[in-house]
Formats: sequence, structure tokens, C-alpha cells
Amino acid sequence: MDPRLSEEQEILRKSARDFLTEKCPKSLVREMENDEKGYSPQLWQEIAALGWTGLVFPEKYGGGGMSFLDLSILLEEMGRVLFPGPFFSTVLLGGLPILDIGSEEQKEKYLPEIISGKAIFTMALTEASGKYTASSVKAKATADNGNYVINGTKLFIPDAHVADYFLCVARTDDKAKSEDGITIFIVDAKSPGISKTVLKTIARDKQCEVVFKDVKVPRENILGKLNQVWGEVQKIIERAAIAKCCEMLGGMEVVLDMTVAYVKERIQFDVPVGVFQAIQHHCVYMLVDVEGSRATAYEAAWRVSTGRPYSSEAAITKAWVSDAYQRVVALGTQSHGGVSIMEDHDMPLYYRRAKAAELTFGDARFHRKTVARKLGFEVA
Amino acid sequence: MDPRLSEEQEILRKSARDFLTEKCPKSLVREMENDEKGYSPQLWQEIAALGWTGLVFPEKYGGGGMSFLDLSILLEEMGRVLFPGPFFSTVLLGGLPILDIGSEEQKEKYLPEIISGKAIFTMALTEASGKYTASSVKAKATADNGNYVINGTKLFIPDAHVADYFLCVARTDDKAKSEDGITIFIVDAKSPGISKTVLKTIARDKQCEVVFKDVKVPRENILGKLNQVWGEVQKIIERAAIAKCCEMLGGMEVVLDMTVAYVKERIQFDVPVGVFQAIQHHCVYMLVDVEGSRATAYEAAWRVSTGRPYSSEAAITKAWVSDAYQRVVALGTQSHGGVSIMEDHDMPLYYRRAKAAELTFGDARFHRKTVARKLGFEVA
Amino acid sequence: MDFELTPEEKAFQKEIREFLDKECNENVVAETLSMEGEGPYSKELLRKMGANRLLTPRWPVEYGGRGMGAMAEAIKVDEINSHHAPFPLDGVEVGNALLICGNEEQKKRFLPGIARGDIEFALGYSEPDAGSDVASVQLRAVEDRDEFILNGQKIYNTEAHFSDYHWLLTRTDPSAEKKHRGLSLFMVDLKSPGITIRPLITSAGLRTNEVFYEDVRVPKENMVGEKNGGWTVIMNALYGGGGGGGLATGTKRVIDTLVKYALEEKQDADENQWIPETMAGLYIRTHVGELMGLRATAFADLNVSPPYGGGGAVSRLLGGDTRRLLYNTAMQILGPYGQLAKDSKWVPLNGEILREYMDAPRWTIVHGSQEIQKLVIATRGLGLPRR
Amino acid sequence: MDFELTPEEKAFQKEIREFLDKECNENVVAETLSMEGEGPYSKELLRKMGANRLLTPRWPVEYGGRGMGAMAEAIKVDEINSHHAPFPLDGVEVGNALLICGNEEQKKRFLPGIARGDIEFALGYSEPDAGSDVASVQLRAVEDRDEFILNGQKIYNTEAHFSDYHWLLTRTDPSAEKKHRGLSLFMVDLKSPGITIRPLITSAGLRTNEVFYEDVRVPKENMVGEKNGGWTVIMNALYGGGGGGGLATGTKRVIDTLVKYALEEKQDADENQWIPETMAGLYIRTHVGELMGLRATAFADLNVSPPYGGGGAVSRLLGGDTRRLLYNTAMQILGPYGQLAKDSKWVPLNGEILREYMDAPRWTIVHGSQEIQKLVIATRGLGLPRR
Repeated sequence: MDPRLSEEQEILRKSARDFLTEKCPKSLVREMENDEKGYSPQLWQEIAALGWTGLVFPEKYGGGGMSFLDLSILLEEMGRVLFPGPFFSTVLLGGLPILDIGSEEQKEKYLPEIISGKAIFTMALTEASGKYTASSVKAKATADNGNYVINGTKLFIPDAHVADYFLCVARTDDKAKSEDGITIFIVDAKSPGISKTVLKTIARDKQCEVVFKDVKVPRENILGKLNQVWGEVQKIIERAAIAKCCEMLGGMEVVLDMTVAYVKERIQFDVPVGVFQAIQHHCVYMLVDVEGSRATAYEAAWRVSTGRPYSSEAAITKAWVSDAYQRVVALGTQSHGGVSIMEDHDMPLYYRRAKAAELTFGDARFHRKTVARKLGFEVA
Repeated sequence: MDPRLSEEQEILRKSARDFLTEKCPKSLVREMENDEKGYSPQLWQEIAALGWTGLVFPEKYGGGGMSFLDLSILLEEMGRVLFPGPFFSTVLLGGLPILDIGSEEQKEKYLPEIISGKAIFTMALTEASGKYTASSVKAKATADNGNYVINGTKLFIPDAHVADYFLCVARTDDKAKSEDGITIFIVDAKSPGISKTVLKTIARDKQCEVVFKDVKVPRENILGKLNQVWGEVQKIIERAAIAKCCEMLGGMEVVLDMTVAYVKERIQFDVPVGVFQAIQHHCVYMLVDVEGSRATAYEAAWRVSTGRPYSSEAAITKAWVSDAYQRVVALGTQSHGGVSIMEDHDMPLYYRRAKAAELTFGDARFHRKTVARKLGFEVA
Repeated sequence: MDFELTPEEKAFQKEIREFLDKECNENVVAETLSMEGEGPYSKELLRKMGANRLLTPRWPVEYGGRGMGAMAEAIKVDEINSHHAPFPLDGVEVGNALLICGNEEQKKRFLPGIARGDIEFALGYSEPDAGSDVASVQLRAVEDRDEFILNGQKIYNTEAHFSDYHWLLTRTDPSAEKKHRGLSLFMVDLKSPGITIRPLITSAGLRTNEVFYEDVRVPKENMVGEKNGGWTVIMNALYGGGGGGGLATGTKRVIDTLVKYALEEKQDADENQWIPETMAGLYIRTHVGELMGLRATAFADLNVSPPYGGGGAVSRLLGGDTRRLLYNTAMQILGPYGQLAKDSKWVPLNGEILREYMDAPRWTIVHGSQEIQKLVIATRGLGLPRR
Repeated sequence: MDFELTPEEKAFQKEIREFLDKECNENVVAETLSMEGEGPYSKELLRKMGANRLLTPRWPVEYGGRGMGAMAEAIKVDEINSHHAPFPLDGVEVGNALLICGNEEQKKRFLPGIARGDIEFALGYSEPDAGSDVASVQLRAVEDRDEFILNGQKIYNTEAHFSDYHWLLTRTDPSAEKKHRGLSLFMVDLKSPGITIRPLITSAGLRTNEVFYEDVRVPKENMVGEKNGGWTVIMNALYGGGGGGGLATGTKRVIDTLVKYALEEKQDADENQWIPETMAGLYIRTHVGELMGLRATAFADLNVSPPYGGGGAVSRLLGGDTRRLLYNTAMQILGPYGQLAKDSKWVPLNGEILREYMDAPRWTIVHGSQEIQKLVIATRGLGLPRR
């Protein structure tokens, strides 16, 4: 067992931290919360130039050929600064699925666009139920003259307002079992019939409603197999859950750091409040949560990276980290007192994102049920 | 609103406390844990002479004609000293049901025996499932020549080993709905065919298995209506749950008192440990639990006493107090440290009884489900 | 023992409930739930309530009250909360302290105005370096003939931007050996020259304020209690109200709303099987807290110490925890919809749950942090030693 | 990054697992679970383990170890726990401290004996007035030519009745200004005249002891470290082992047992719908704690501080809480059957759950209370100030 990062990973971490500290201050984060796009196209081009958008893709498409663990380290750094924009959607919900199951033509067409920072992707999966289950996919794609026509409403779709392409998950066979009639389509976001509404969310993170009305998609835009792709979708969600946990880990670290720093400095009753046992215990339990999250997120990412199965670990990790981040922001806020509930403090930025991150790719309860199934229980 | 006890109640409390402090020291409690009978017949006669066994029964049968609230105060005092013996079973599970639904002949026959301390009663209700539901009653009473024959196994029956009579709850019609085929029989414990085994329990409180094998009971020993008595059984359980909570309240008070006293005296790091914030918070949360239990137990007892409906309040109270007592013994133990996990300390006496009391008449989860039903949910 | 309200209390409850059912219209509710707090509609309602002696039922009749007890006050608070009516807490808190520590002239000058809903007070305790440690306030008051000159800064003074007076804790003796012995309390007209009020917005979008004092003059007769005796005055303001809150109609209404939502929107019983028992647990906590509060309030009215001296602080501690649990659970029930804000497409229950969830930390921090509450209970209630 | 054991560690795990599968028979298990602790069967097994160098894999080969790392130690602990084998923790803890603080003669005299399973140590820290505040021990050691004379009392010395030596913290300088500067550490032969061992039984039925010293003589060469330097020695004993525990095979086995019980006995799915998610939560906690512990242990082997310096103490804190939750949940699953003791009719799962439930408080109290653990993490790990 070796818990350390490799030398290259340490360099990646340091350079990412330096870059993001300079280029992504909290002022930018706040600005982007109210920005229509929600990200800085200029900064986007800079990270593409640094190779981040291509980091995890093979060199043959112009990528960096680095590992999923490397990507996780980058995501942790992005989580620290609350990096705004469609990086996660594009890489985890666009590029990697195409790399997984795309045809060679599709890879050659789309991956270079992602790697170079030209195209923004997202996945249009969840609908009104908000659930990550096969039976929740109700949007229909009907064969029509060799092509397909999509109708349905997708909800909570990240970054759809700026996406160039959607991976739209739709039902192509409604007579088969839930899991057996689902297909992924690569849909040009400019196709006629698509309308998008940005939702107002706690994290102001541009989740959207996307309505597909008679949207035509050519047959060659099917990603992976017709009807038999739910297993792949699950893998995409599980991997994204692990990646999201790495991002959350970064946020938790910062909340812990800023809390510990504050309670060392803040004087009340003539002593730093960090001498009070209640405050110390708050910080200790925050540490338990941060270190627990680190251990499980790294292990899960390492499993993805080394080709081991990771389905259980994704569930364990997302269940733990979702709850842990909630506890960390709650204890951090309580330890800070009044100053940290003000909108101009950094704490609410993390407090709000902790909730959004908890909800995405299944909350703790959803994943605990998965673990229960793996323990042998029958669970709905 | 008046939260105070009446003058008479204060006198009852004081005299009970004085008597029990003298007559029921922890040495007796420990002795009775290992005693075959589990109680002191001499002390039993003394409390009968004091009028306790008859306290709550009408004067016309020789009782004290006092209220259920008065009885609750007495139970709280008994809970403080962990009074051993079949008082609860006899009064709550024997006498009061007979007073509720017995015929005048039955009242005249049995109540004086209870009041005078001659007869010990208990209720043989629960079976292998351990549940307090109608469908769990499987023991059968079959009509035979105008009389009845009972067959079945009852489990977790308190004080059955010394009882003179059982109120045996049995199924008399297995074709009707669960709730509609149940009857209560007053069974002489010396009847042929009854065998009893004392279980070894955490509280060493003489819960028994009672096997009925072809036990003959005359028809006139039916208590209340044939087949249509489940509603009455529920009322008996609910009232017993409230009474048990008053007993538990007494125990919690003592655990809080002894913890507060200890942390004021115990010196570590040159100060009483009660100055440490963690210990203070333990004690504060114990107080929340004690005062919460007092408020809800008293209100519920007052409702019984004044003839108001008490079904919801029984569920709320038993749910809260069951959990609260667990928390109080856990925090009390943690605040004491090593000394309180020794068998010769008083704390384990309370720790063990808190668990037994939690389980009897439905645990917190059972009662939360009842409350959920009252909120409008359909719950199994 | 008796757990029912007296006929007089029931009548008062009926009166204020019916009054607010009728008068607390949606304009008022919108103001209550708005970022800015009290506005013109609220002010109008408060004056109407005042005219009906509904604001200060516990005060003596001569000062505009009804001479009722702590229970009437608890009934009032409960009805105001559950109607989303404006909450003139600070004025009442100030008045309670004035009743104990003020001189007759001050009582006559301020109490009837507060009772009528004419005068609003904002509490001025916290400073950037004096949060839970209130005794370390630095805002300086220097005596100058028949006035004091004030310089310094307050923070988190929520009502300052719509109030008439500031209930201001100041330092008059910086050399006092024990720092809480050098404090004095003033009632300062917020229109006085030299006062600057700057908004501070919480993450839930609620407005509070920083208040800056620069050579502000306040007449001596506006000092409450003795010079350097300010600590006694604020202890009376914080704890002098007695009682323990109590009724929880508002919280029970939120629970009902959530139950209804769950029954309608979450019909997939298998998947949502955790909801009934969890909601029941919250209902039980609320009910138990209510009974504790009612008992504490009734004891206060009898002028009797409750067992263990825990009193209202204990029920408030439970209530604070319940509030946090309630909105966490509510957010879980709403699932991904929970993250949607008031004016978003698809928002459930008007976004009120999210608003309360965002506001929840304030409840365990403001008005003395929970840690301070626990210290008070531990030392005053249980007699545990202080360091 | 790599989360797999090394081939050498895997081989060691396989070796000790197979050894204990074969040798840790039911007689040994009965002794482990008995009130008295280690008996003749345990002693025999320990000697066999010692002969196979399974007891102290981390120690240098010359002292009877294998020269492996903290991970091997963690593997050993895990296998011993999950087999209910005897647990020679105290001897190993003593040996770890001897390796750092002992002189060469002491190492040669004691370490090989411990490694062979011949010598057992009992820790002698706590006294009636020195619990979490270990530095205030009063057992007096007075120098008398080439001996020390010991007088006083120890308490909660669990292994004292079957051990050979007492690892005894004593006071040699009662006038030291800082009380932890006046302590010295001795290894005392428990058969020395003047020692009386009296049983103390916990509420779970486990035996521990009071040990009384009356004019007991111990030779100077049995002092470890410097005179008045005992604090350094016990800090090395308590924290010198490094590593962070780790593997949780035993706990996972308990979870499996409960899942199986629930699936077989609690088929009324509707009523027991809370069980799957709760058990999953416990499994997750256990798994996360295991990974944290493994990381801390691996860092210890690399002689690198883990991030935030939290290390093993942090995973142990989580583990302590998990243990309490696990047995509380187990009792809830068993329902009324949970209250039945080992030899009762109708007892489920041999009464082991009840035994562990009764024993649970010990785990958060003994070996330094959880409060002390948190203090260590807060001040050493996070650098928070001390009072």
C-alpha cells in the first residue's frame, strides 16, 4: 500500500493549485454565480491550453494520456476554489462516455473538439422524477426514416444552457424491460426543437430544464448500442459520482482549513476560541469527515484508474462524502459564528455547493440502498 | 395550566420517597436480581399495608380511590429506587384491566385480593414475535362444553413465575379479522397444564416463557367481551406504556442527579471535571431528556387521569422516553468514566433497566409508527 | 396538575388568532418573508395590534399591556410566528428590561409607545470583536456634562434600519478590572447625527446591519440603570422575560405541509419508507419541546423555579436542534427539487423550505450561540462549576 | 497511489489467518469471551504463535520479530480480533516503548520473551484519582540504595491477574512543579511480596483488577528510562506504536451475521424496512474507517506524516463511534430477544450481541477516554491552542 501521490501527481497538484489560486479567486466565483453563462470563456481557453480539458484522453486524439486518478486530483483542486463552468459536464458526462463506447468515427470527431476546448458537452439524463434509475427515463426517441425523433423533458441538466452537444438518454423501446429499451444520442444543441430554461438553484450552478420537441437526430449519432446501453449509463453515473466526491473533498479541505485558522485567531473571553472543548470537538469531527472522505474517494478513484470494479466503492464513497460535506459545513459554520452566515463570507459558497453536490448523482440515501443490496437485502 | 403537584401529591411523593429510601436500598435491588422470586414478600406486605397496591382502586373494593396521576407519582418514585417485584404487573396489567372491563362479580372477587396484597397478577399477552399487535396473538382458546381450553406459548411475560393469576389474551375466533377474534381470560396460575420458565434478561427482571397446554378455564372467567376485546387490550397497553414512562422518568432523574453530583466532585487536571465543556454539554443534554420526559409523561398521565383520550400521547411519550433514557444512561456513563462501568456501581443497574424498559410495551420505533399513522401516513 | 390554558388565556388566543387571520394579509406576509424585514404594511398591522393591546399582553395595564402572564406572551409569540406576522421582539425585550431597570420617567416615555406599536427598538449588543463574549464590547461612551459621546461600531443589528431607537450597550469604564463591570446601557435615537447604518445581508438573503457611531451625543436621561451597571440591564433583557416560549403551532404547520407534500408527491412508498417514521420523530420532538416550554412558562407565571432550574432555556435548546433537523429532513424529502429557489421554474412549496434551510444556521448562532445557552444551563440550571 | 497490501504482507496475512483458523479452537475462544480472560489454552496458543513469530511481526528479527512494518502489525491485530484469539496488546505496547526507551539489557531480557509468548505484561497506569489525568498518579516510589520501595494503588489493570510483570507508572518526585515531571516507570514482577490483586468486575462481566502495593521492592535496573522521566516512556508506549489500526474484518463479520439474522428472522419486510439502509450505513462507516486506518498505517511505515497529522487517532475515533452505533443497532434488530443473556432459553446469536452491548461503554472510556483522544487530535493534529 502506498498512500502517496506520485511525483508527477504532486507537480500536477501544485501547478493546478498555483494556477487556480491566481485565476479563480472568490470574486470570479461570485461573479459567475450571476453571470448568464456561468463561466469565463477566456479562462476556459486557458485551461484548455494547459491541457486540462484533454488531460484524461489518449494522446492519439490530442489528449494528455493521463489517468483518472490524475483527473481526480485536478478535480479536488477545482473543488477547493469552486471552479465555475462546464468542465465536469464536458469531461465526465461528455468526453469519457464517448471514449468508453463511441465508435472510432465519433471519437475522432468529438474528442479533439473537447480536448481543444472548442466544444462543451453535457448529459441529458434525469427527468421530472429527479432519479438516476432506468425506469425514470421517459423521454422517447422514435425511429423515423432511419433517423430518430426525440420528445421529452429533461430536468436538472448541468450546463445545458451553454452546451454544444447533449448526450441525450432516451427510451427507444417502451415494450421491453426498463433497462432494455434505452439509447444514448449525441444531439447537436442547436437542433431545432430544443428549448432550455436555467433553473435558479442553491448553488447558482446553471442546472437546466431542457425540452426536446420533435428533435431530429441522425442514426449515426447513436452512442454505443441501440436499446442496450443502461449498464454503460450506470457506469458513467458511478464514475461521475466518484469524480464529484473528489471535487467535494477539495471543498471540505478548505472549509476545515479556514475554520481551524479562524478559531486560532478569533479571541473571545480573552482566549482564542479554539481552546474551547466544544470548538475543538467540532474541528476534530470535521477532520474525521475530511480524512474519511479522502480515504474513500482516493481508493475509489484509484480503482477506476487501475481498471478494478468500482460499483460498490462508488456507492460507499458518494454516500459517505455527501453526508460528510454536510456535516463539515454545518460544524464549520457553527465554529465561526455570525460572521460565516453573511453572504460576503466564503462559507456560504461552500455551504450552498455542499447541498447541490449531495443531490447530484444520487444522495446518500440512494447510495446506501445500493450498498444494502450488495449486502444481500432486497431494497426498492 | 398548572405544572405543580397538589399538596396531597407532594405528601404522597415525600412519604413514598422516605419509605423507599429506607426500605429499598440498592443492596436489596441487587439481592433481588439473583433471588428466585425477585421480590421481598415482606416488603410486598408492607406496601400493601401502606395502601399502595390499592391506591388507584375505588374505595368500595377497599382501595384508596386515588387517581392515575397519583399512581404515576408513586411509579416515578419506584423507578428512582428500581423497586423490584410484581407491583407494575399486578396493578397495571391485572387490577386496572379488571376495573375497566370486569363484571361486578369479578371486581368483587379479585380487586380486594389485589388491594390487600394477597394476589399477584400479570398479563400473558406477547408471544414469539414479541410484538404488541393483534395478529401476533396466536395462542388459541377453544370452546369445550361451555368452558375453554387454552393452548399456546407466551413469551416475555413479566412476573409470571410468582403470579397467582394471568390475564391470558388468546384467540377465540381464527376465522375473523385479527382484531375481531381475541378474548381475555382470567386464568388461575395453578391450573394444570401451565409451565413457566424464567428467562435470563439484561435487567434480571423475571420475564418468563409461559406454556399453556390444554389449560381449562371456566366460561365465567372471560374478562370483558368474547372476541371483541382488542380495543381494550390496546388501551391497557397504552396506559401501561405511560405508567412505564413515569417509572423510567424516576430512573433518569437519579442518573442525572448522580452524574451532576459526581462531576462536581471528581477532580482531574486539578479541577472538577464538571468545568469541562464536553462534560457540561453531556449534562445539559441529559437535562433536556429528563425534562422532556417529565413534561410528556406527566401530560399523558394527566390525560389518563382526567378521562381525556390518550392514545397519541401514549405513543409520543413512550417513543420519546425510550430513546431519552438510553441517551441519559449513555451520557451519564461517559461523564462518569471507568468507575461507572463496574458491576458494583449503581449506573449499570440503570443502564440495564433502561434497555428492558425501552423494549416493553413497544420500543420507540413501534410508537413512532403509530404517530406516523396519526399524521396520515399508511405504515405497516 | 393541569395542562389546559385558562379560560382567559384561551380567550386571548382566540382573539389574537382571529385578529391575525383577518388582518395579517399577504402584503404583510410578503414583508415578513422579504429581505428587508418590516415595511409599511407591517407597521400598520403592528399599530392595529397595539391599539387592541395585542403586542404586550404581559405588561401592566397602565403601560399599555393587559396585566396577563408569561403564558399570554407565549400565545402571542406563537400566533405571530404561525401567521408570519411581524415580530416586535426587540421592543418587548427592551420593555421587559425597562420594567425592571428603568426609572418611572423612562417607563412612561417608552413603554406605552412600544405597546401601541409606535416605537421600535433595535438591539445593539454585538460588535466585530464581541460576539458570544458580549461583555467585551468596545463602543465607547464618554461623559460630557449632561450627555454622553459615543464612538464605535455595532454589527448584526437586524432591526436597525427600520427602528426608532437603539438599545445600546457601551463601554463607559475601559479600566474596569472585570470587563462586564465597565458597561452602560443607552437608548439612542437612531436619527441622531453621526450614526451610519450599513446593510449586511445573510446567506439566506435576510438584511441585518452594521451601525457606526461617530461622536454621537445621547442625553444622560437616556441611560438605563446605573452608570457601569449595563451588564445587569442586559441580563434582565436577556433572561428577565422569564417563561420558556412554548406553543409550536408554526412548526407543527410546517410538519403538516411536509406530510401533505410527501403523501401527494412521494407516493412511491417503497422508496420513501423512511419518511413516515422520520416525520413522526420530528413531530414528537416538537410536541415534547412544546410541553416543556409550556411547563416552564407556567412555572414562570407562578414565580416558582421549575425542577432543576432548567426552565425555558432547556426547551429552547431542544427547539433549536429540532429546527435544524426539520429543515434538513425537509430538504431530503424534496430531493433535487429542494435546491430550487423561490422564483425558479419547478420550485416546490414556494421555495420556503430552501429559505428556511439557508437561514437555519442563524438560529443556533444568533441571540447567544448554542454553546453559550448550554453554558448558562450547565452553570445556572445544574450548578456545575465555572472555570 | 496503491491500496493493495504488498505481496509480503499478503503472505503474512495468509499465514496468520491459516494458523489461527487451525489453532484458535473453541477452548481458546471460550477463554477469550470468558469473564477471566486469558487461561491455559490461550497461553498455549500464544506460545505457538510466538514460536512462529506471529506475535510481534514489527519488531527486529534479533528480538523475535520479523522486521516488518506497522501494516503487518495491523494485519495481526485484525486476524486476532476476528478469530477471538487472545490479545497480547499490553506486552506489545510495552515492547514498543522498550525498543525506544529501554536500555540494551532490558531489551534483551524482555523482548524475546514477549515475542515468544512467554512473558505477559499488565499496564499499570490508572489510579482511583488518576483516570484521564494520568499525570496525577500517586503510587509512590522511594529510592533505597539499589532498589525502589513502592506504596499505593492501581485500578482497572485488566491483565494483572494472569500477567508476569506490571508496567508501572509511579511518582518519584512529589514536589515536581509540573506533575508529569515527577513520574518514573518500572517493570515490576507481579509475584513480588507486598502486591495484592483484587478482582473488579465490569457490568459486562469482564474481569479487571485493583492492584495494591505495600512496601514492594523493585530493583533499579527495572526502571525504564530516566528517573522522573516516566512521562516520556508512557507517551512512547501510548503513541510510539505508530500506525492506525486499519483492517476491520471482525466488524464486517458482525455486520454479516446481523444481515443474515435480519434476512432469516425479520422477513416482515414492511416492518423492518429501516434495517437495510441502517446496516448499509454501518458497513459504509466501517469501510471508510478501515481505509482511513490503512492509510495512516501506510504513512507510518513510510515515516511520513499524513495530511493534517491526524493519523491513526482519527480512524480510531471513528471506529469507537461505529462500534457503539453497531451494537445499538444490533440490539434494535433483535428486539425483545436482544435482552436475553447467554444461557437463557430463547437467546439469539449465543448472547454475543448483548455481551458486546454491555461492554460497549468500555470502548469509549478505557485507553484514554474519547475526550482525551479528541484533545490529542485537536492539539497535535490540528494545532489548536491549549488552555
